[in-house]
Amino acid sequence: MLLIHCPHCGPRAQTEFSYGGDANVARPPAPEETDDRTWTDYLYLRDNAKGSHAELWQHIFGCRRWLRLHRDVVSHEITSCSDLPRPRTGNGS
Amino acid sequence: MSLGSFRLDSGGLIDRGRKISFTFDDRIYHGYHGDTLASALLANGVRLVGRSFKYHRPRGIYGLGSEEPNALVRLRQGARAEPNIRATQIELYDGLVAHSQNNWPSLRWDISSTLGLFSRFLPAGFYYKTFMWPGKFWPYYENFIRHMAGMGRSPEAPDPDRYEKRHGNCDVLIIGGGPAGLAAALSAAKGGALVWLADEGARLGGRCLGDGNETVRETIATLASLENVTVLRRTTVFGKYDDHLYGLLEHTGDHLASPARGMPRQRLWHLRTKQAVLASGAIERPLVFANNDRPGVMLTTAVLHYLRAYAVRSGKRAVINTSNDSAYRAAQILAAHGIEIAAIVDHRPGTKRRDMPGVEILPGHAVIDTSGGRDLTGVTIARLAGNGDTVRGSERRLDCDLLCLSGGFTPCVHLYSQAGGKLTYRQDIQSLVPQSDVPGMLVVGAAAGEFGGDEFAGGEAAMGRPISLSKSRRKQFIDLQNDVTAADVELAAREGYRSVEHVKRYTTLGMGTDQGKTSNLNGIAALASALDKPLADVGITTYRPPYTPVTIGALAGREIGVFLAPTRRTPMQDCHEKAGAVFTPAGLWQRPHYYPRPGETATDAVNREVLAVRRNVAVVDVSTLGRIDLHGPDVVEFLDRIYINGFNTLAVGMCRYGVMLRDDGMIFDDGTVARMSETQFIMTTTTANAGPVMAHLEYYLQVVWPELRVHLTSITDQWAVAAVAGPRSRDLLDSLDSSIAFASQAMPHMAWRAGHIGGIPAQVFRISFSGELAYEIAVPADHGHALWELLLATGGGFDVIPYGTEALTTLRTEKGHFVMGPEADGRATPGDMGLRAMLSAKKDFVGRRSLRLPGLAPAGRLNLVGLIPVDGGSSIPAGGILLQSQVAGPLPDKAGHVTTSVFSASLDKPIALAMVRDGRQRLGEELWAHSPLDGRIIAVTITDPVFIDPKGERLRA
Amino acid sequence: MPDPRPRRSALNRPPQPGELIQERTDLWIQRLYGPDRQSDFGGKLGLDLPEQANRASQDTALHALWLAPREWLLVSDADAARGNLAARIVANGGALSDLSHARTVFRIAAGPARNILAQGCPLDLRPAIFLPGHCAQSVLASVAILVHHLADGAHMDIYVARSYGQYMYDWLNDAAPPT
Amino acid sequence: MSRYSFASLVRHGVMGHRGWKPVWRDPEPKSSYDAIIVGGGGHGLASAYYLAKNHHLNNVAVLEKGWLGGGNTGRNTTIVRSNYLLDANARFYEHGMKLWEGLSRDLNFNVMFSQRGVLNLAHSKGQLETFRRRGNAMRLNGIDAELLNRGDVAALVPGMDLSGNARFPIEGGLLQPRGGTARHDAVAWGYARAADRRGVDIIQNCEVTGIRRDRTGVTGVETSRGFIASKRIGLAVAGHSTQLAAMAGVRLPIESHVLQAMVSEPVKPVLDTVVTFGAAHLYVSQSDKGELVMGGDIDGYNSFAQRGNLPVIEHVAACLLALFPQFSRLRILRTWGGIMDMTMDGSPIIGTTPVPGLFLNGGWCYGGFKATPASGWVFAHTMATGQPHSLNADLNLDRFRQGRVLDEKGAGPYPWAH
Ligand SMILES: Cc1cc2nc3c(=O)[nH]c(=O)nc-3n(C[C@H](O)[C@H](O)[C@H](O)COP(=O)(O)OP(=O)(O)OC[C@H]3O[C@@H](n4cnc5c(N)ncnc54)[C@H](O)[C@@H]3O)c2cc1C
Ligand SMILES: NC(=O)c1ccc[n+]([C@@H]2O[C@H](COP(=O)([O-])OP(=O)(O)OC[C@H]3O[C@@H](n4cnc5c(N)ncnc54)[C@H](O)[C@@H]3O)[C@@H](O)[C@H]2O)c1
Ligand SMILES: Cc1cc2nc3c(=O)[nH]c(=O)nc-3n(C[C@H](O)[C@H](O)[C@H](O)COP(=O)(O)O)c2cc1C
Ligand SMILES: [Zn+2]
Repeated sequence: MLLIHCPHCGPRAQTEFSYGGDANVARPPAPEETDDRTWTDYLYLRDNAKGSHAELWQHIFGCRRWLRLHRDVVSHEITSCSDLPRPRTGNGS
Repeated sequence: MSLGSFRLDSGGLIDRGRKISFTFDDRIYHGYHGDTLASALLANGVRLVGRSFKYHRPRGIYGLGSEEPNALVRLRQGARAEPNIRATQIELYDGLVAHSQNNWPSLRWDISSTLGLFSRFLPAGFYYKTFMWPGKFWPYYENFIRHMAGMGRSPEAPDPDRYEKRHGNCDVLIIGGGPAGLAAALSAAKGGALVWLADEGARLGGRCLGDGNETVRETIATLASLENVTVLRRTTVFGKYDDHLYGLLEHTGDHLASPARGMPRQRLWHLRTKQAVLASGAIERPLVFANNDRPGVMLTTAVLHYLRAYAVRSGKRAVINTSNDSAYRAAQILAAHGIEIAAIVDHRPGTKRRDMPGVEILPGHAVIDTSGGRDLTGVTIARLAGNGDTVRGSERRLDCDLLCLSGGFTPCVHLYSQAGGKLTYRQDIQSLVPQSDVPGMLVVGAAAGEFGGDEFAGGEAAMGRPISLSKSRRKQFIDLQNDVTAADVELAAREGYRSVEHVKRYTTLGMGTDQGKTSNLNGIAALASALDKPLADVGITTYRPPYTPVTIGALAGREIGVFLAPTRRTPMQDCHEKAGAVFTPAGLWQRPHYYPRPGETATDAVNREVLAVRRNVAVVDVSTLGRIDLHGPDVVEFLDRIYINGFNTLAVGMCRYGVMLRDDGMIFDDGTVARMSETQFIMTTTTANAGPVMAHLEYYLQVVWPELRVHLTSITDQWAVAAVAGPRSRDLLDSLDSSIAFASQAMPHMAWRAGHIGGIPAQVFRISFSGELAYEIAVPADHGHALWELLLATGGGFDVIPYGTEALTTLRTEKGHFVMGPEADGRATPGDMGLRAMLSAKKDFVGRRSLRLPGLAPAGRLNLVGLIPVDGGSSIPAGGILLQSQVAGPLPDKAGHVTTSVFSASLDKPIALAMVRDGRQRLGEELWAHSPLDGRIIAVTITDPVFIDPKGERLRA
Repeated sequence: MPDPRPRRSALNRPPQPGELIQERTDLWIQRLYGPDRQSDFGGKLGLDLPEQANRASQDTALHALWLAPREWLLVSDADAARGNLAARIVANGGALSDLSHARTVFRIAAGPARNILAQGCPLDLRPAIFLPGHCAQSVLASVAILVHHLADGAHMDIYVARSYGQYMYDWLNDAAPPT
Repeated sequence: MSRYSFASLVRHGVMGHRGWKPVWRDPEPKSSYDAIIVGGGGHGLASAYYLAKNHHLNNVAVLEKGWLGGGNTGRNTTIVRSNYLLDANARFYEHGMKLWEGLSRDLNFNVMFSQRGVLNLAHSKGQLETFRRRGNAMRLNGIDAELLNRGDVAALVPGMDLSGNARFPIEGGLLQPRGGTARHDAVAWGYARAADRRGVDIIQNCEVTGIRRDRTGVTGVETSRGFIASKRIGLAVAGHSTQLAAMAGVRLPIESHVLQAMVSEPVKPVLDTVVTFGAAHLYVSQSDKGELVMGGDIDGYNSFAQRGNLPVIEHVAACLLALFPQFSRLRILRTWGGIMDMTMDGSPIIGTTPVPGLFLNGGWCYGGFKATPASGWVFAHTMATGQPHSLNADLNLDRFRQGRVLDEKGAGPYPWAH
């Protein structure tokens, strides 16, 4: 069972997380201007490398944040786990 | 035989003050506290303890612990009976009951042992080659094969014992409490680390058990005194999992007749450690020759172990068959304890041996056969020629009742291999040993092939061939449990099953409950010689958890009975129970299905409930629907992107029905959304989808559109919600003490208001699923019970009744509302449901782009429609398939299927919803609803799905 | 508006003195979202809002438990914490979501609690690790929980969603050592 | 090579079994073949067999990187059924079922196909209605199906806990009586032996490391034993489909996940039906050797490790005890894992690819063992003719571009949810 180091909550058992798949899937920013091929690639194609895999997990029983991990899918070694990049919206008050 | 003839007068770790009686195969025997069943049986001179798997050969005690292949018994009785337990690991307790297995009518006279006579026709894999003709007969053949299957009998009653699970954390986990593990524990503990040490035995000491080793004794005492050391005895480390998680099975109650009150029988640990030390020792390897399986044939370490730990002589006159030096020291000890040594038969021609007075030592010899029936009476030995074959004419018989096998030691590398460690072959000890460290695991002691200076280990002394294969037709067993012989391995190789994995599967070598602990290496050696390859090139089969079998009850832990999965309760659950509701599962909830009155059938009750809604007023608990609080400056934008319809025009104080899709264009969920303020909305979801919708929203918010500022809070549990429905619902509410004006002008359809009802703070939403005038009343959960009682109080002349989900189904079917599941089954688009008009043209939303894919184009898709029986009265089969014709040809073209079928009490006739290909263009057409499962074919007419009040006048009333 | 009626908790079981597992009822519980970036949000409110993960703060009547970055659970059993505080939070750019009725809370003596939790929760709750004043969200017997080791060191509070309250109560009792 | 029969077994027995010949040759790879199949699992071997038998293409090689049958064919829970809802799946799997019924004799190798019935349990009226729809669809597709009520279930599976106070009480179930199990290894070995007899070269320990192509299409494969030419290459590598397709520049809508299975210690027969537990994740049967063979859900995250983790095993145990509390004191003997090629809609992909001469047989998810004969049959057809067979016409790769996915569960493009 994996031990995932949530950047917020610390090292936690995998049972606290739910899996979200390939982290490199990017939703086309303007779907309506996207052709069928690009759109269905987005819907159905995933990285499936036999090695380091960038993937999303949600800390569903913890801070509920979606996280980005790099995990070796053969050894299951997790080499990084970080928060998703967040836009800087200076919501000051 | 009386107690004592095999038992020494003194010594051993048993408590002679505590005599214990037990039964084996219904005969009473005695032993001492501290005995195992195996040691006690041996002490009583019981040598035949079981029958083998395939040939039902008589078998005795062979080993000393978890490597035991033979002595599997059924332990305990009644609901506590368990099959296939190793006698070597059963600690004796008073009143213990054990039975032998795999025999009929008795252990001594086992009919199936005659199978051995036909064994030449039952070689490895024989079943693949026969039983094929005539094809019809296979079930009978198979019945016979199944009859022969299995070792023990499965228990038949539910387990009375309790199993516990536990999570633990430590710095260093030491696996094995032999000298190596103890030393490792001590040094780790001295460094201050939090150390756990687990050993599957009842006592620490490993191979040194009972040998009087002072260092070991002191170390055990020191460890016991250290606060940072936790010692788990009777605890098997059975598996190594990712990120240094180990599975441990602690036998907390197995050494007792039954676990103490409140104590679990076994405890399954999930232990996370930083570092593990594998000190699991080594298992002695047998030698292979004809009839090497009789009771009385034992591993030398086992014989020693019974002598030193239990003061039991395993026999009176022993022959030692060895290929390494360790046997000599063993022989001395045996002799010192009164076991006569008939001879030491050493495979090595020029062994640098030491003399033992009175013992015949035969270098360059091997045992090649044994004699005896159900017990060993003697062995045949022969001289070995240079090539390893036996020299003809050199055969000689030696009388003995004990044959000690000593073919070297095989390190226990199971957990290392599970961790992905690679093995390498070491010629000097003729074993596979760890090649290099794996991260987080250190292998030490005998497990690492470090037999040290120990005189038992055989050290650098060259061994003979691990097995000697005489060309004998008699059976030479490699895997004693599964009755796999050297000939089977040869046959597999001859037939082309040459990979070690093929040999395993073809012969079943190593696939028994011992997983080949004593046989795998000999199997490899046999294969190497059959293929004429170096042993190192043969490879080894994969090691897998568990190290020894793990009780299914322990794996399940307390996840049994009601704790298999959580059960959720609404604040009104008590009321439903009191009202005698029949429940139906909805996700983790139990929702009232209907509320039968005495004497009523289910149908009666549902019809009554439906009519109450249509004609009067009734109440349903909808607290299970998911509720999500959304707030933030971008909440409107967010909802617009999530739902197919728009929300920016929704006024504060109003609600709107919304449908959301997955990005592949399929309907994902639906529900109403209420605008609480400029920047706050409350969304409702379907009961089953509450969790997935929340995760879906969080995904889009955090991953796809992180720039949107919206907070999501699940508030399902904050509210108790009752829907009051029916033409008199407003009258009912008006009759209550409330601050809210329910009249249509004040509160039109799809409005919501806050206030209080009967002194309870409430939010009331005028929304309707049933199509009647209806209000959903949400109150803080702690007041749900009071609200329900208030609504159902029959005062005021309203004959209010509660209704359940079955009536709800009928009501929504009458209104043509689809639901997630039957209609929106994950393959339906909004267009399929007739919701094209809802699709906003002004904005993008999740799933929109997919609707333009060719496969989602409207033509040819299944549409939501209604059905009525042509004859007006026949019920429409639920789950029926719609065909064009009454007669279904082979592979007919399907027009669609019935999704929900009900009897409409309101219309007094059966109706149904269905998904029909291009259905909306086919209103009025006739189809046939086929339900071959119950032999029904009903003619139906396609109708609009809305059966009642198509204009929605009732709900706007 | 104050609740005019007595509240009926998920268990609806008056506390029995001496029982190991005690339900805490009638709490005021809010999920608090701080503004995205503002250094001294807590200071402006006069609240000690722990910035460090898995920490809880306590002043006389109010606990603030860390849930996620800029998110806390405010818990109080005193009326004093309400009304005015909520208004000030909103005024300072924060937001609240009321969960007062959405949680069932169990209070258990710390020793037994550790023992019971270890039977179904993967958190590392060793005394040297999970100290008084710590809190953590996790999973227990398939249910989301929040554990709070109270500052006094003597007790732990376990929060679960209300609908799981009865189930969790039964589960905890089943896990508790027999008395 | 001798035919297998009872008589031959006796004859060989008398001679001490020294006369048996290898079941398959161990040939050196030739420099070129008319067709190459990558992957010596059941699908690859069956495809080769039917290429030779149905299409008279005998100059065929099966290239296996390890030992044949060592992939998922050697590690599945052996359930064979054709109880599908969607026509494209139902008809395909039912063709397979028919082939299973004659397979032992066709191959002259007893694959121990045991039609002991596959039962899906329902726990609510709603679930039963979903089953009713599936059962009716099956029947109309010529597939056997029976809807059972609680009493029927009790009669069929003695020992199952049908008490109403179970956490998920059993309402009934859908039974496919012709469903059952088969001996997984025998399927690989039987096809291998039969294909070898027809001249197919089965080459073990030969890993394909590259696929060569020119403008016209594929030209051959690079292997650990050198280049082997062929203008027709079929991939049947299960969990490694994406790896192999990538060698030819093709991306697939497939993710690799680990699925675990486990066996108990062997006991005398107590369970005669294959049972699947609808409320959670469990399927269980008892083999002819006596072990309970069990599986559950995938571990749930991408994996190329043929091993899994504890939670799934524990859940399977819990589900088993929900149905059969008396199995509590039995013990698990061994657990293992296999790498599943999970597609985005849960249905397989079998057909042509954008690269001429390259064919794909993959995406079998949990359920490809039962497909072995049908898959080989239609894949051979596709490879021989360049066109899909009518039975795999809808199982094409292009369906993902078209939005014509075959989503039996309606779970959407989340492979771990199928
Ligand atoms: C635990 C488990 C339980 C299952 N239960 C069932 C069930 O009950 N019923 C059911 O119908 N299905 C089940 N399945 C699925 C079923 O096992 C598979 O779908 C099926 O066996 C796939 O067969 P295959 O021949 O395509 O793949 P495999 O048998 O995996 O064969 C593919 C072969 O390709 C080889 N290969 C890979 N890469 C290369 C390369 N580069 N070069 C050469 N060779 C290569 C591999 O070594 C492998 O031998 C289960 C699977 C698992 C793992
Ligand atoms: N007396 C002999 O016959 C003999 C044989 C070999 C080695 N030795 C000597 O003993 C030393 C070896 O001692 P050691 O400590 O390496 O081995 P050991 O055999 O003394 O101890 C291994 C211990 O590990 C336990 N164990 C194994 N697998 C386990 C698991 N998965 N979970 C829990 N417990 C498990 C066993 O019950 C055993 O008590 C060497 O230095 C060698 O010289 C003696
Ligand atoms: C249907 C089936 C039954 C099995 N029965 C047994 C068994 O009785 N004993 C055993 O040790 N392994 C059994 N196995 C598991 C195999 O030993 C092995 O674990 C599996 O084929 C995967 O291979 P691997 O573990 O070598 O990777 C069985 C496997 C299957 C598919
Ligand atoms: Zn977290």
